[in-house]
Amino acid sequence: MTIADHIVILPILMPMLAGIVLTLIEDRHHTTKLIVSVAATVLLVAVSVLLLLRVGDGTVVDSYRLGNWPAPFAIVLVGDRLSAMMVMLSGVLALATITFSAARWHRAGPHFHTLFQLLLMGLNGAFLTGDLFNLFVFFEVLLAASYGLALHGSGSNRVKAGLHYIAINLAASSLFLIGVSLIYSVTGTLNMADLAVRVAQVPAENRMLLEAGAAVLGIAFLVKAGMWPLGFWLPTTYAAASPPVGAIFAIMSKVGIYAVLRLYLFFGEGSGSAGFGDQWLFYGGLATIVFGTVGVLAAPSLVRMAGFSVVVSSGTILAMLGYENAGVTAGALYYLANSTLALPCLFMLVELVERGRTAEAGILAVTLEAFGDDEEEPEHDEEIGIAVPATLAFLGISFAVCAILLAGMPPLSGFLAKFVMIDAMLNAEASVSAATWWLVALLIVSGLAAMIALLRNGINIFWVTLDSEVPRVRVVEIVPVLLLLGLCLALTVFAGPAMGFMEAAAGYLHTGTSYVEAVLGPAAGGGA
Amino acid sequence: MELILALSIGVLASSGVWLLLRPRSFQVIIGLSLVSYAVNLFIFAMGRLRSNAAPILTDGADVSAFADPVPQALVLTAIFIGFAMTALFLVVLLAARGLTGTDHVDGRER
Amino acid sequence: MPSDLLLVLLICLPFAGSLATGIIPTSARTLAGGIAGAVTFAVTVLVVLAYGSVVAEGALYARLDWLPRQGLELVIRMDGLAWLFAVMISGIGFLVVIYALYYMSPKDPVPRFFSFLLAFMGAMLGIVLSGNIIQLVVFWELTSIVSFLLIGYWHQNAAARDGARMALIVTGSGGLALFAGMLLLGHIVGSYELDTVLASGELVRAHPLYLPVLILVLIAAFTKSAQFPFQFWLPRAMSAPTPVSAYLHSATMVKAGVFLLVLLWPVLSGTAAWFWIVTYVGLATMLLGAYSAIFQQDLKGLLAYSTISHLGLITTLVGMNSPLSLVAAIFHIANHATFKASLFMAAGIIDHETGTRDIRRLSGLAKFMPATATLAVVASAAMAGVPLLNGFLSKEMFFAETALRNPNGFVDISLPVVAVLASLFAVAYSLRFIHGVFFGPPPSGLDRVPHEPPALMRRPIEVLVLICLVIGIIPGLTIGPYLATAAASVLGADMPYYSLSIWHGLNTPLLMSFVALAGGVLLYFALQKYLALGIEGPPLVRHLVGPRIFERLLLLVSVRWARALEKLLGTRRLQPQLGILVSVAILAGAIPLLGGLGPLELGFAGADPAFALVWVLGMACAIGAALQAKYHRLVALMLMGGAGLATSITFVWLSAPDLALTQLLVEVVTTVLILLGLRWLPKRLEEAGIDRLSRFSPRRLRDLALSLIAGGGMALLSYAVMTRDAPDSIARFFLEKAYEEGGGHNVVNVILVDFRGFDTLGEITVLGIVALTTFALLRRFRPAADSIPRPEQQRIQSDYEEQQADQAEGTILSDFLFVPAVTMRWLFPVVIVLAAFLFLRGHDLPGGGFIAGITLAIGFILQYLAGGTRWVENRMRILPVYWIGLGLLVALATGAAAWLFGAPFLTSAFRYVELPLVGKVPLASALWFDLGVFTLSVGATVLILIAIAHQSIRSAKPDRLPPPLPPPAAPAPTEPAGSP
Amino acid sequence: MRRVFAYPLLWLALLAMWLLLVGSVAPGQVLLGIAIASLACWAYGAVDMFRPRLRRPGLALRLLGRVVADVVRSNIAVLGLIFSRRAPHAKFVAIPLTLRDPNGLAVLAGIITATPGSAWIHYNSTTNVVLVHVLDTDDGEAWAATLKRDYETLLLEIFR
Amino acid sequence: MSGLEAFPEWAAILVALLVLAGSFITLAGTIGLVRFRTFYQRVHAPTLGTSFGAALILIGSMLFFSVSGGRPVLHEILIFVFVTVTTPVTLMLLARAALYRDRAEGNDGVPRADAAAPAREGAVSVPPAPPAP
Amino acid sequence: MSATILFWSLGAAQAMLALAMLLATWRLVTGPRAQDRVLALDSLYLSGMLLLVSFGIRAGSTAYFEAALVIGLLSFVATVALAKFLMRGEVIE
Ligand code: NA
Ligand code: NA
Repeated sequence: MTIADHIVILPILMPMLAGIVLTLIEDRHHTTKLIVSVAATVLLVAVSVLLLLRVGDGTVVDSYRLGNWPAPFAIVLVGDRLSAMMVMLSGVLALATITFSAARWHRAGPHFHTLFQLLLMGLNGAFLTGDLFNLFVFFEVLLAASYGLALHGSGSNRVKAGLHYIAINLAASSLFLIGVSLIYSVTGTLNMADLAVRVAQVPAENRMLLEAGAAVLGIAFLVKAGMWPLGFWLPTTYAAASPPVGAIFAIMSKVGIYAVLRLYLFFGEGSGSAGFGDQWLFYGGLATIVFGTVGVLAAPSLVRMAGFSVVVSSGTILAMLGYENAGVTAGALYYLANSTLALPCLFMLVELVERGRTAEAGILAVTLEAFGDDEEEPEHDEEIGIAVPATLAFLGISFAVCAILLAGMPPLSGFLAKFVMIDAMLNAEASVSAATWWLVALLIVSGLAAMIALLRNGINIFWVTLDSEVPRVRVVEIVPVLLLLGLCLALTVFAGPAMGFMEAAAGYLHTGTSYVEAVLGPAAGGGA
Repeated sequence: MELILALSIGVLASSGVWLLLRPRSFQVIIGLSLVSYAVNLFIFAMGRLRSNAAPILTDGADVSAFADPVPQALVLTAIFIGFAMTALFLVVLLAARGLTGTDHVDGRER
Repeated sequence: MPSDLLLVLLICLPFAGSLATGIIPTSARTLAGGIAGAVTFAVTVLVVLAYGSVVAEGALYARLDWLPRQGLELVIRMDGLAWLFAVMISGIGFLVVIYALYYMSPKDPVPRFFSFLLAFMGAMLGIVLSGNIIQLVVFWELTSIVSFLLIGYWHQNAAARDGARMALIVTGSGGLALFAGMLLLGHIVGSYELDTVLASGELVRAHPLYLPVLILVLIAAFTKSAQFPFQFWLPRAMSAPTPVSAYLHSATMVKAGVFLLVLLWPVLSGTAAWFWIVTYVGLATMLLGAYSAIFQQDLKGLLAYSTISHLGLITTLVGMNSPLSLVAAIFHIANHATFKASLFMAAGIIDHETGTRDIRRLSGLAKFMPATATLAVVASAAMAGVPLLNGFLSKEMFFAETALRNPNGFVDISLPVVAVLASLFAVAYSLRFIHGVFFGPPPSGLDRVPHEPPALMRRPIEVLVLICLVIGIIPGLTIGPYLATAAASVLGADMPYYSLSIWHGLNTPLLMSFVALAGGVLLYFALQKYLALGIEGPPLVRHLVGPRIFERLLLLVSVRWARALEKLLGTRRLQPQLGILVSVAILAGAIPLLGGLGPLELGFAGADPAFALVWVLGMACAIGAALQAKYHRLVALMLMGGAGLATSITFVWLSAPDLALTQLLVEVVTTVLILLGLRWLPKRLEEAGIDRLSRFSPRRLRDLALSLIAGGGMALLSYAVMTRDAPDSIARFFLEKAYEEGGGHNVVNVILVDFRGFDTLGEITVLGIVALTTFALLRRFRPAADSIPRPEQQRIQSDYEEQQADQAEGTILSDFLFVPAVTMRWLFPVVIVLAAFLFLRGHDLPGGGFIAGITLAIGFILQYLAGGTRWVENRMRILPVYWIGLGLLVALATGAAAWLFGAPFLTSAFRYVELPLVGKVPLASALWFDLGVFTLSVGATVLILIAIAHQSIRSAKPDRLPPPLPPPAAPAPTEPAGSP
Repeated sequence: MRRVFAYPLLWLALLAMWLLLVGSVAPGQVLLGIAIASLACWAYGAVDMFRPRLRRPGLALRLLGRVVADVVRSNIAVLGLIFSRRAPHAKFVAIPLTLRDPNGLAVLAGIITATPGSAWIHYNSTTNVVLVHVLDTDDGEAWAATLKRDYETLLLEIFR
Repeated sequence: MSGLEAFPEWAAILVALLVLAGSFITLAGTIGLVRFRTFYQRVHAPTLGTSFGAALILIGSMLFFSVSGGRPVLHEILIFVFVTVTTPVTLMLLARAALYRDRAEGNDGVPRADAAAPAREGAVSVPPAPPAP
Repeated sequence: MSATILFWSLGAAQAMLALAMLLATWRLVTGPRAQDRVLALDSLYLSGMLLLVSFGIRAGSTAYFEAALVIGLLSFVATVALAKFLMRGEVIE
C-alpha cells in the first residue's frame, strides 16, 4: 500500500491523535492547546482536500479494509465523493469554529479542544465508515463529544438543555442498536455493501423484520437530523450551547441526514424494498419545514432563531430525500453544503452582535458563572477589548450576507440551492404532484419567514442598538466568519462545477452497484 | 428458552420505557438502564440462542458448534457505551439538580 | 466595442462603482460623488452607444455559464424595451447623482449612499437586461434588498426603519412570488431562456398552470409597482432621502413591476383573466392614488400617491389587451419618469431650503425661489396632463383607449368614467402642489429664509423639465423612434399604427381631457375650505390605513400565530418528547409488520425451570424498580441490580461468558456510581394524598399503554427472530479465522481487538470522552442548597460524638470501618492479580482489556470506600486523565504500527516466541491494543467515580474553594506510587 | 523493592492465587506469577496501615481447624433452627477484647461473622469492646467466654 | 451432558450429592432470610450459603473437573476464599448501619448507644427482639 | 449412567438455587427496611454465583468460572457501598 492508500483513514486518526495529545497537555496551557488544535485541524482540512481531489473525479473510490481482513468481514472505510465532501465540510467548519473559540470560549471549561477533536473524529468516522455497527460506534463518539461540548461552559440553561439532549439521544441510540441488530439477524452482515447485496436476497417472510429494523434505525437517524416530531430538542440545545459549539453543531444535524442517504444503498432499485420510507421522509420533511418556519418566526431570541433555521434546513433536505431521485438529491446536497457553511456563521454572528447588545453584562454573567469555581481567574478580559476598525460594517455586511443565504434570497448560493432543488423536483415526476406543489410553496414561504424574522432582528440589532455601542470584536472572530461566507460566495460563483460534483455524488449514491463493487470487488456488484 | 427470554426483554423494556416517561430525572436514569438491559438482551437474541456453546474455540471442533460471536461482541460494546452514558447522564442530572434546585427533568416543578 | 463586452460592462460598472464607493472612507464625500457620477455617466453613454446595434440586430446578447445544466445561464439581453429602460435608469441615475451630491448633508456617510445607489442601478439594469427569467428574479430581489438599504439610509429614524422594512417585506414577498411564477413558467416552457419563454405564449396560455403563473407574476408586479392592494408601502418609503425617492420611486424601481407586465405581455396577455385583473387593479389603484394624493399634507406623500395613481394608469393600459394601449403604456412610463423625477427633486429642494415638506406650513415660495417654482410648475403641468407637455400626450392615448366602445356594458362605462375621474383628481393635486407651495402669502414660522439652491442642484431638474417640454411639443421627432423600437420589441409583428402628435382633432379623448382639466380646477377650489383645516389623510377612506393593517396582520401571523403554532406543534418538555420518540419508534417498527409477521410458533421447547425462575425474579426486579424509582431510589437501585444479575446469568446460560463478566462488573460500578450520585439527591418524600389521586391519570395510563406496547413489540420481534433460522452470516468467517489468523481462542475477544478492533477504538474513545466530560462538568458542580449540608446520618453521628466526652470527632466512622477496612485493603493486591489474570488470558478465554480494566478500577474504588478520598490520595496518586490519554495512545499506536509493514491500520501480527525457561509464548500485537483498552478503562472508570466522590470534599469546605488535594488530573507519575 | 518483600505471606498467597487461576505450574507461569505477585505486593504497600507482624504463623493451622469444626457445628444448628418452629433466642452480646492488632481483629471478625449464628455488629476502638449478635443462645456470657478462649487467645499468639 | 460416558459413576454420585446438599443448604439460608423476624436474625441466614453451601458445591465442582479432566482442578478454592473473606465485610457494615438506623429512630430491641461503654465491664444480654414493624 | 445422574441432580440443584434466588428476591422486594434489602441483594448474588458454578458443572466447561469468581470477589463492593450509604449517607467521604 502506498501512503495515498491510507489517506481515507487519516481524517479519523488525526483528530484522535490530536485529542490524545490535548488530553495530556495540562489545562492551564491554553495557548499550547489552541496551537495544537488549530494545527491539527489545518492538517485535517489539507488531508480532506487531498481526499476530495483523489475521489473527486470518480475514478477512485477508496475502500480501506481495517486490519487487512477481507471485505464483508472487516470494517471498511469508504471514501467516495459524498463522504469526502462531508469530511471536508466538517474540517472547514471545525477550523472556523476553533479559530472563533480562540477569542474566549475555549477557556470556558476544561478539555474543550480535546472534545472538539474527538467530535471531529466521530464525525469523520461516521462519514467514512462502510459498516453499520461501526457507524453506531462513531455516532456514539460524536454524540459523547457533543454532550461534552453542549455542556461546555456549564450554567443552568446549558445543563437543562443538555439533560434533554442526552436523554433523547440515549433513547435514540437504543433504537439504533435495535435497528442494527434486527438487520443483522435477517441478513447476517454489518457491512453496508454486503448488506446492499443481501437485502435483495432476504426471504419474503423475513422482509418485514428487515424493514422494521431499517425503520427503527431510520428513526435513530432522524432524531439526529431533527425531523418533526423528533427534533424539539434541537433548537433548545443549539441555542443553549456556547456559540462555537452551536456553530459546529450545524454539521451534527447533517450526520443524521447523511446516514439516511446511505440507506439508499440498501433500499434502491431491485432491493425488494425500493421506495421504502420515501413517503415518510417526504412528509416528515414537510412537517419539519413547517415547524422550523414557525419556530423561526416565533423565536424570542436570535440564537433560538438560528436553532430553528437548522431545523428548517434539515426538513428541507429530508423532504428532498423523499424523492429518491438523483437530480433532487444533487440539489439537496448543494443545499446541504450551503446551509452547513452558512448556519454556523449565524451562530457566531449572533454572539458577536449580542455581545454589543447586552453591553458585556450578559457575557460577564456567563464568564463569572463559568469561572466561578475554577482556580483560574477570568484574566482574559483585556483581550476582548481590542476592537477592530470597521467592526460594525463587517458585522452588518456579514449578517446581511448570512441572512440572504439563509432566507434563500438572490443572488447567493442559498437562492441557487432552492432553485436547483425546485427545478429538480419539478422534473422528478412525470406529472408534478400536488405534494410537490405544496413543498415548493413551503420552501418559498419558509424563505419569506426567514427573511421577515432576520429582518426584524437585523433592524433591531444594527439600526437600533448597535449604533450607539459598537461591540468589541477580535480578529480571530472575524476571520472564521469571512472564511465561511467566502466559501458560500465561492459556491455561488462556481455553482456550475459545484453542482456537477453534487450530481456525480448523487448519481453514485443512487446506483449502488459501483459502491458495492468498490467494497466487495467487481464480482459482487452484479448482485445488487 | 426463546419465549422466556422474549418475555423478559418485553418486561425489561416496558419497565424501562415507563420510567423513561416519568418526570423525575432519577426515574429516567433507572429507565435508561433498564432499557439498555432490554436492548442488550435483544441484540444478543438476534444471534439466536445456544446453550453451552460459548464461542471459545476448542481444538478440532466444528464452527457450527459455537454460538454466533458477532452479537456478543456488539453487546459488549453496547454495555460499555451504556455504562459511560449512564455515568454521564448521572452527572448531568446532578448538575441540573444543583443548578435548578429540582430533580424534575424540565428543571422546574411541573 | 463588441456588444457583449458592452453589455457586461453595463452590468458590472455600477457594481464595481458600488464596491469602490463602499470601501472608501466615510468622509470622502467628493470622491464618492465623483466615482458615482463617472460611473453613471459612463453607463449612460454606453447605453446610448448601443442603440444602433439594438436597432440593427433586434437584440444584443452576452452569455455566461452559471448553472448550465439547470438552465440558469447569465444572459444579458438588450432589446428595444430594455434599451429604453436602460436609458431611463442610467440617465436619470446620472442626474440623481448630481442632485444628491448637493442634497446630502456632510454629516451623513455619503460614500455609503452612493455605494447603495450604484448597486441599485446595477440591479435595476440587471432586471431590464435579463435574458433568463431566473436571472431576472435574482436582480428583481436584489433591487428589493438594495432599496431596503436606501430607504433605511437614515435608520436613526424609526419611520425610515419601518418604511424600509415594509418595503422589503412587500416587494421581497413579491419577488418570491415571481420566483415561483418563473419556475412554473420555466417548467411549462421547458426553458428559463427569456426568448424561448416569449415565443411560447400560446403554450403558456393554454396550459392548466396558466392561472397560477399569471397570479404569481401579477403579485410580483403589483407589489413592486405599488398597485392596489399593495400600494401602502410606497408612501411609507418616502422617509428615504429625496434623491432615492426621485430615483427609485419615480423612474426606476416602481417601474420594474410594469416593466415585467410589458415584458411578459406576449406570453401572459390576451386572456380574460389578464384583462379583468390587470385592468381593474390598475383602475382602482389609479383612482385611489389620485384621490388620496389630493389630501396629503406632505409634499413627498402627495407625489407618492400621485406615483401610485400613474402606475395604476400604466397598469390599466397594459391590462387592456390591445397593442395600442401597450404602446401608450410604454410611452407613459417614460413620461412619468421624467416629470415625476423632477418633481421629487423639486420637493427635495424645498425641503432642503425650508426645512419642511409640510404643505400646511409652506406658502408663497415663488418669490424666494422663482426658478425652482417655474420648473415645478411646468413639471406639475405635465403631471396634470396639460397640453404641450409630455404627460398630455400619453394621457390622450390613454383616454383614447378607454373611450373605445366595449360590448360589455360595465367595461364600456367604468373605464372612461374612472379614467376621467382619476385625471380630474390628478389635476386637483397638481394644482395643490403648485398653489399650496409657491403661491399665496409668504411662509411663516420657517427655521430659515428660503432661497434658491445651488445652480448645479437645479440643473438635473432643468434637464428633465426640458425633456418634458420637448417631447410634449415635438414627440415624433424626439421620442418617436425610440418608442417604436421599444414597442416593436414587445409586439413584434403586431405593431399597431399610432401617431404621436399634439392635435388629433376634436374627439372624445380631447373632450375627456378638457373635462378632467376643468373639473380638476373646480374641485381644487371647491376643496379649499376643507384643505385649510389641515386634516391628515383623505376623507372617507381615512381609516383604511394600509400600513397599519399590514403591520397588524404581520404581527398577528408572524408573531402571534407563529408562537401559538410553535406551542401547538412542538414542546420544550422532555416527557412528551420521549413519549413521541417512543410512539414514533413503535410506529416505525409496527408498520412494516402490518403485512404480517410470518410464521410464529409458541413453544417451550428446551425451557429450563431454573432459567425460568431466574427470569421470574428478573422481571419482578424490573417491575419493582419501575414502581419504586420515584420515592425509594435506593430500593430501585438494588432492584435494578437484581435485574442485572438475571441478565448476567442469562448470558452465562446462553453461551456468552464474556458478556456475563462484563455485565457483572459494570453492574457493580454502576451501583457505586449511582450511590455516589444519590448523595446529591435528597430524599423525596411521598406526597401520599396527591399521588393517589393522580395514580390513574390519563397521562399515566397513556404512558403505561405506550410502555406496554413498546415492550410487547420488542418481545414479539425478538421472539420472531429467535424462532427463525439464522442466515448465513459473517460469524462463520470469524469462527474459522479467529485462531488461525487472529491467534486467539476466545472469538469474541478476537473480534473486539482484531476483526472489529476499530469499533473498540471508537468505544474506548467514547469512554474517555465521557470521563473527561463528567470531570469537566463536575469542576463547575454546584450542589443545590438542600444538599450542601452533610447527610443527616453524619450530622446525627457528629452530634453524638460531641456529646460523648470520650468520643473524638470521627470516631464513629473510624470504628465503623476499622475492621472491614483491613479486609478491604487485603483485597487490593488480590484484585490486582485478578485483573492481571483477566487481562492476560482474554485472548483465549473470557476476559480482556475492558474486563480487567474495570476490575482494577473496582480495586481502586474499594480503597476509596475503605479509607476515604483524602486517605487514598495521600497514599497514592492515581492520575486517571493520564491513564486515559495513555490508553488511547497505546491503542492508536498499535493500530498505526501496521503502517510500518505497509499494511492497513490495525492489521495484527501474531506469532509464537520461544523464550528461555518459559517456553513457547504467544505474542499477538492485539495484546498491545488490549493493553490500551485496559489502561483507558481503568482511567475512565476511576475518573468518573472519583470525580463525583471529590464533590463531597469540595462541598465540605465552607467557602467552596477548590479542594486542597489535587483533583484527579494533577500532574505527576502515573503508577500508583507514593509513601507507605 | 523493600515494599515488595515486606509481606512474604501475602506474596506467597498471591503467587498461589495466580497459579490456581492459571491452573498450571509451568515455569513461565511461575515467573509471570512472581512478577505479578510482586507488583501486587508493592501496590499493597501503598494502602497498608498496619503492617501485619506475625509471631507464630504456624498456629494459624490450629485456628483453621477450630473454625472448620465450629462452622460445621453451627451450620447444622442454624439449619435446624430454620426448619424448626421454635423462635430463636437471639441476643446482643458485648465482649471486651484483649486483642488489639487490627489484622487479628479482622480475622476474628471474619470468623465470627462467617460462622452461621453469630455476627460482628459493632466494634468500639476506644473501649476495645465488640458487640456481637448471637442468633440462638441462652447464655450470652458463656458464649462470649467460649469465644475468647477458643479464638482470641489463639489470635493473640499469632499476631504480636 | 454428552461426553460423560467415561465419567465414573462413584464420582458422579459424589458430585451429585455434594451439589444437591450445597444447594439445599443455600436454599435453607434464603428460607431463613424470609422466615426470621428481625433484621439481626436474618443477618445470619446468608452465611449458611457462604459457608457450607458454597463449600459443598465448590468441592463438587472441583471433584467433577478433576475427575473429568484427569488432573487436579483447584481454582474453586479461590471462590470459596473470596466469599469467606468478603461476606463478613458486607455483613458487619450492614449490621452496624442497621444498628445506627434503629438507634436513630429509637427502635426497641437494640442495645443503647452506650451499651459497649467502658463503665459496663462484662457481657450485657439483651432480651430477644420483638418483631420488627 | 453418570450423565443421567449428573443431569438430574444438577437440574434439581439448579432449581433449588434458583428458588433460593427467588426467596432472596422476595426479601429484596418486600424489605421492609433498606438493610433487609441489601442483605437480600448480597444473598441473591451469592445464590446466583452458586447457580453459575452448578451450570459450569452441568456444561462441563470451565468457561463460566470467571463469572462466579468475579461475583465471589467483587459483588461485595456494591453491597459494601450500599451499607456505607445507609450508615453515612455518603459512599466515599
Ligand atoms: Na455469621
Ligand atoms: Na460476597
